[in-house]
Amino acid sequence: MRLLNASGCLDALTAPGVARSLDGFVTKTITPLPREGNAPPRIAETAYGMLNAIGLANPGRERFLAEALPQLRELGVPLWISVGGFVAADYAETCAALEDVEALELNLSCPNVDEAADSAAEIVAACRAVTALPLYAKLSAAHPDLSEVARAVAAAGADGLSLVNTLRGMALHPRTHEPVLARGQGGLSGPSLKPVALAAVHTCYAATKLPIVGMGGVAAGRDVVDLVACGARDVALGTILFSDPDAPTRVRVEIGDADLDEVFGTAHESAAVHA
Amino acid sequence: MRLLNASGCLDALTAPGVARSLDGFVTKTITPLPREGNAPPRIAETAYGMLNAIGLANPGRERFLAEALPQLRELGVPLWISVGGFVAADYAETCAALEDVEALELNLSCPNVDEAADSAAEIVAACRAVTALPLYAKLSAAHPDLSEVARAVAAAGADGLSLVNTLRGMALHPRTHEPVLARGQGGLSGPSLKPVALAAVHTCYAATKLPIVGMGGVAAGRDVVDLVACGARDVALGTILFSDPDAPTRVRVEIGDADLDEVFGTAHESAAVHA
Amino acid sequence: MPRRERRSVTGVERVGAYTLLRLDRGGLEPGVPGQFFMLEAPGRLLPRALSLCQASPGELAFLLDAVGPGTEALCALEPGERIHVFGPLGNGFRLDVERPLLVGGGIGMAPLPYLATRLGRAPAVLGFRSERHAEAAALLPDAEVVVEPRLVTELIDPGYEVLACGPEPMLHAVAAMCPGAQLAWEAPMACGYGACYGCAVDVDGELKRLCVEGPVLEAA
Amino acid sequence: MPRRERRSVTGVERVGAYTLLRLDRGGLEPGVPGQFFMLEAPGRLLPRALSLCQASPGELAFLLDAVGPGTEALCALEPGERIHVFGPLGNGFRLDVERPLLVGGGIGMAPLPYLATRLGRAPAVLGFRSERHAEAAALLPDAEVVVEPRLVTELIDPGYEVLACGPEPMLHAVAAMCPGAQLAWEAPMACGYGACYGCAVDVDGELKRLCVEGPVLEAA
Ligand SMILES: Cc1cc2nc3c(=O)[nH]c(=O)nc-3n(C[C@H](O)[C@H](O)[C@H](O)COP(=O)(O)OP(=O)(O)OC[C@H]3O[C@@H](n4cnc5c(N)ncnc54)[C@H](O)[C@@H]3O)c2cc1C
Ligand SMILES: Cc1cc2nc3c(=O)[nH]c(=O)nc-3n(C[C@H](O)[C@H](O)[C@H](O)COP(=O)(O)OP(=O)(O)OC[C@H]3O[C@@H](n4cnc5c(N)ncnc54)[C@H](O)[C@@H]3O)c2cc1C
Ligand SMILES: Cc1cc2nc3c(=O)[nH]c(=O)nc-3n(C[C@H](O)[C@H](O)[C@H](O)COP(=O)(O)O)c2cc1C
Ligand SMILES: Cc1cc2nc3c(=O)[nH]c(=O)nc-3n(C[C@H](O)[C@H](O)[C@H](O)COP(=O)(O)O)c2cc1C
Ligand code: FES
Ligand code: FES
Repeated sequence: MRLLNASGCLDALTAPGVARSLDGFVTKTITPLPREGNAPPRIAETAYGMLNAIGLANPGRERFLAEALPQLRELGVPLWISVGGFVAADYAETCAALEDVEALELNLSCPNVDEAADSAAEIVAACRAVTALPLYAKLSAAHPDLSEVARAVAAAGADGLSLVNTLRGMALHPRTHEPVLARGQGGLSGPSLKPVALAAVHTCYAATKLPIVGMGGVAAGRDVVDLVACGARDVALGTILFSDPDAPTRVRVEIGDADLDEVFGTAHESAAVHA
Repeated sequence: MRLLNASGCLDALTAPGVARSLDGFVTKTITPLPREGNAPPRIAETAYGMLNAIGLANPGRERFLAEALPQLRELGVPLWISVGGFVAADYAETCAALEDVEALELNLSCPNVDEAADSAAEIVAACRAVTALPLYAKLSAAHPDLSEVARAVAAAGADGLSLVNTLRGMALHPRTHEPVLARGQGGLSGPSLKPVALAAVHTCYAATKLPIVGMGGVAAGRDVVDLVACGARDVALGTILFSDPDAPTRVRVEIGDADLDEVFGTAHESAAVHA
Repeated sequence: MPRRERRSVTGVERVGAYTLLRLDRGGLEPGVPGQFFMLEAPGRLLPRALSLCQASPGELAFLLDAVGPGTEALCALEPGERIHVFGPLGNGFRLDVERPLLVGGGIGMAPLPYLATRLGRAPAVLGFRSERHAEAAALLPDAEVVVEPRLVTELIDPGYEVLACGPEPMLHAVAAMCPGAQLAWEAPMACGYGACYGCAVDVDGELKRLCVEGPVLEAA
Repeated sequence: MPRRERRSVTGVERVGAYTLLRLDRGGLEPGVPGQFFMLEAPGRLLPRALSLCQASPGELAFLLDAVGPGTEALCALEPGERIHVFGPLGNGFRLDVERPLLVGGGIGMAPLPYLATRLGRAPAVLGFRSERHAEAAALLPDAEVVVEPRLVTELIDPGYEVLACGPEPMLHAVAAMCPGAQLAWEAPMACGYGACYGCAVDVDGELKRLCVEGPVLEAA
């Protein structure tokens, strides 16, 4: 089990110590052109989670390749590059420009991308055609038949899956009843997501047997073990890093000497698989 | 604003007092044939919600019409009948057999029904053809483009929407790492769902302007007001009824003299609508 | 009629491996022995089902086995804290029995002290998994007690009409020995009053809601 | 280097309409005035950003305005309770100023007591929205104080180099009056250390992370 950060939940250049406490650093999603992201406020706390509408703020492919990537390489941490875009060619061009990194994670679940199974598979196929690097397809759980999407991206050449991205959510200001986020809706992450993440990993592992990076509401060692039992080979920490930058180290202590190889997939043994 | 129960979260015959504290009683989903439901255990608590895999346990259409419905009528509470099935004809036959009730709620989001927009619209159209009763289409938030589904069922003749049904979730037993539910996965309800419910109501109101019964994690008056601000005309209480059968009365006290007509839709005023 | 009230904790005592939680009774009826109450478990979403163990004019007492987050939260309550209590719920034991014998296994002894009071001192047999657990037998002073590896079923004289509560294997064994026995079952419950259909159990080949049909069912 | 430690509350005092929260310092550095710490808010998912108000060898103190659930939870802490504290974070005030004038509006006075200590008694002007809020000026004894409807900007002599913290409209007014002023801004923050990109603010026409580039920024 490799412990990673969730894309968009850590900047290795401002917090190199946290990045080094992980088994790999996943970048924020890189799009072809620079993006400032959405207007603030773009974060809000909910009762048991948080919302973000960052809007894929990133320096764009050229500046990432020229400036950030060389600095990231110096950290000595295996690099996962999160790739985003709006059409398949956006993704493929970025994938083609990358080499000598641990893996590429295709963010197929950003709010502005059509998430229907076809289109996700199309993007994966376009990227597969231009790179031999491990390709992870990152999916949202917001689909009536997630196993279908998982099978489609597997057939298109994905080497693995990253599950789950945020769910659409909203929070209102108690006095004005206006949305807290300037954009209105945002992505729900944190503890509320955990049962959804377990189900998504469980479904997609049963459907594809691909290696999965599990994430969604992980806050403690126990959550890592649950994801592994559902079929995650690796696990990523997202929202928890905001409140606890020491979480990678703490979570490892909490896992202790639990034998994760033995736990792997146990949630599939007894229950009727629901896929 | 009418305060209802969420389908499957109250039995008016075993708890008539609770049903009478509501502005309408929504039945558990009725299918053509009787269903025992899934094997136990079929409920589990999560950190901020619960999972159920009841499996649409119900006496079936014939027994419902012959036995339960006459008894329910005696309560004097407006009746909403939740209708389920596996193909459009299942739903339409049940709708055709019903008259003299407040509304019909089509459960289009039960785990065994294909939820793609087409099929939901097909079911609504089939029911529309056989009844003049108000038809509410009940949707899950687990869709990459919920506004598309909402528009499709509106075009097919739905008079209103019920939002949201549960999300697929899972919980593991801490010692064995096996699923707590016999069926493996179940539907996530309760507080974790609230931000998702707000976003779904917000999206579907913007897309259709149809009357909406909002639900998902309502526990207090504040939650009712938030749903109304997002575009819900009526609100249903689900999981909260399990821990607090007095919730309808309490929630009304908590709403107090907040002017819900004034609050209605305020979450659409400032923010860029995200649909 | 079941009521739901916010009641104060009046005492929390360790009884062997178990905990006796006392609440001031307020306007709550104790109901029939074998009926249960849903107690708010602080910090948890759902309440927990507990059989009434003792009733006095001023108090209701529950015997708890801390097996998970809900029962742990209840055992950690302190006098003066307040929780919501809803009940009495379900169907309890029929009390019109001529030669009653109370049979309890482990925490299944919980409803028996109140049952004994209402029956007027019936003989009782109790089985526990350790000496420490067996200390709870003090709540039912005249009971005969065995500790594993001996099983409580060894003490049952089939000439009696059995009223039993305990772990599933014990109840199945009692049912096999004593047709007509009244058995108090358990199932995971979200609501306790028929609303959730979570507590389904097989009753005569059909899945029924234990909180509505039971928790006390007659052995076939 | 910022550290994250679990520290004990040593005191919680009302100061007018605000609350001064004292924590034992442990291994935490106080940092530069204007830097901030992320404090765990009990029961909330995300920590809250607070400027250091006072530092002593044994304590760090924060001045709080209870405006929502997080700050309310922090103000409700009791001595002996422990919370995680992470910092110091961000960029504070430059201290190499010749004629400093400290300007605070409301809770924006929070970083000024520590700033004054580090500068060695600079003149200060404070504005508050009520007499009760103005009682907090006791933490900065030599300051000149105005209460609304008078505004603190009336007291600013543009001959000074201004170091200011306060509500946005005040900071904009100060920026317009005093180019080159050092202004401590606020933005909703999830992490405080550059990880979430939530704290974006417009800096010279570009959205930048306030926790990395600020919170103290020079007025253009
Ligand atoms: C009518 C009725 C009356 C009752 N009366 C009493 C009473 O008087 N006193 C009393 O102490 N209890 C009583 N109970 C039981 C009590 O309600 C439960 O013990 C309690 O709800 C457990 O909640 P929890 O959060 O503490 O534990 P939970 O987390 O709900 O777990 C309960 C136990 O089940 C185990 N478990 C759960 N899922 C699995 C699985 N998949 N595989 C293996 N093990 C699993 C857990 O480890 C734990 O030991 C009664 C129950 C009913 C239905
Ligand atoms: C660098 C920095 C330093 C700070 N230093 C201090 C300090 O020393 N002392 C201090 O008290 N605070 C300080 N703050 C502010 C403090 O962090 C916030 O007040 C705190 O995070 C609020 O959290 P909360 O949960 O209490 O309130 P929240 O619920 O987060 O709300 C905060 C306020 O904003 C209002 N609000 C939120 N959204 C809207 C909306 N859409 N429309 C209208 N109003 C809205 C709320 O009503 C409330 O008044 C600092 C902030 C930063 C960034
Ligand atoms: C502030 C924030 C920014 C995020 N940015 C991205 C992103 O750029 N690309 C991406 O694939 N996921 C992004 N995510 C989603 C996370 O990678 C992760 O899938 C999600 O937060 C669930 O994990 P968690 O509950 O542990 O946070 C972001 C999440 C948050 C909270
Ligand atoms: C135990 C249980 C059973 C349910 N059964 C049904 C059902 O039969 N039909 C249906 O449309 N929704 C059913 N639901 C979903 C609820 O009606 C509701 O949409 C959902 O629980 C979200 O609301 P809540 O968070 O307030 O519970 C059920 C939910 C629960 C918890
Ligand atoms: S516990 Fe809810 S129906 Fe029995
Ligand atoms: S608060 Fe997270 S990046 Fe600034």
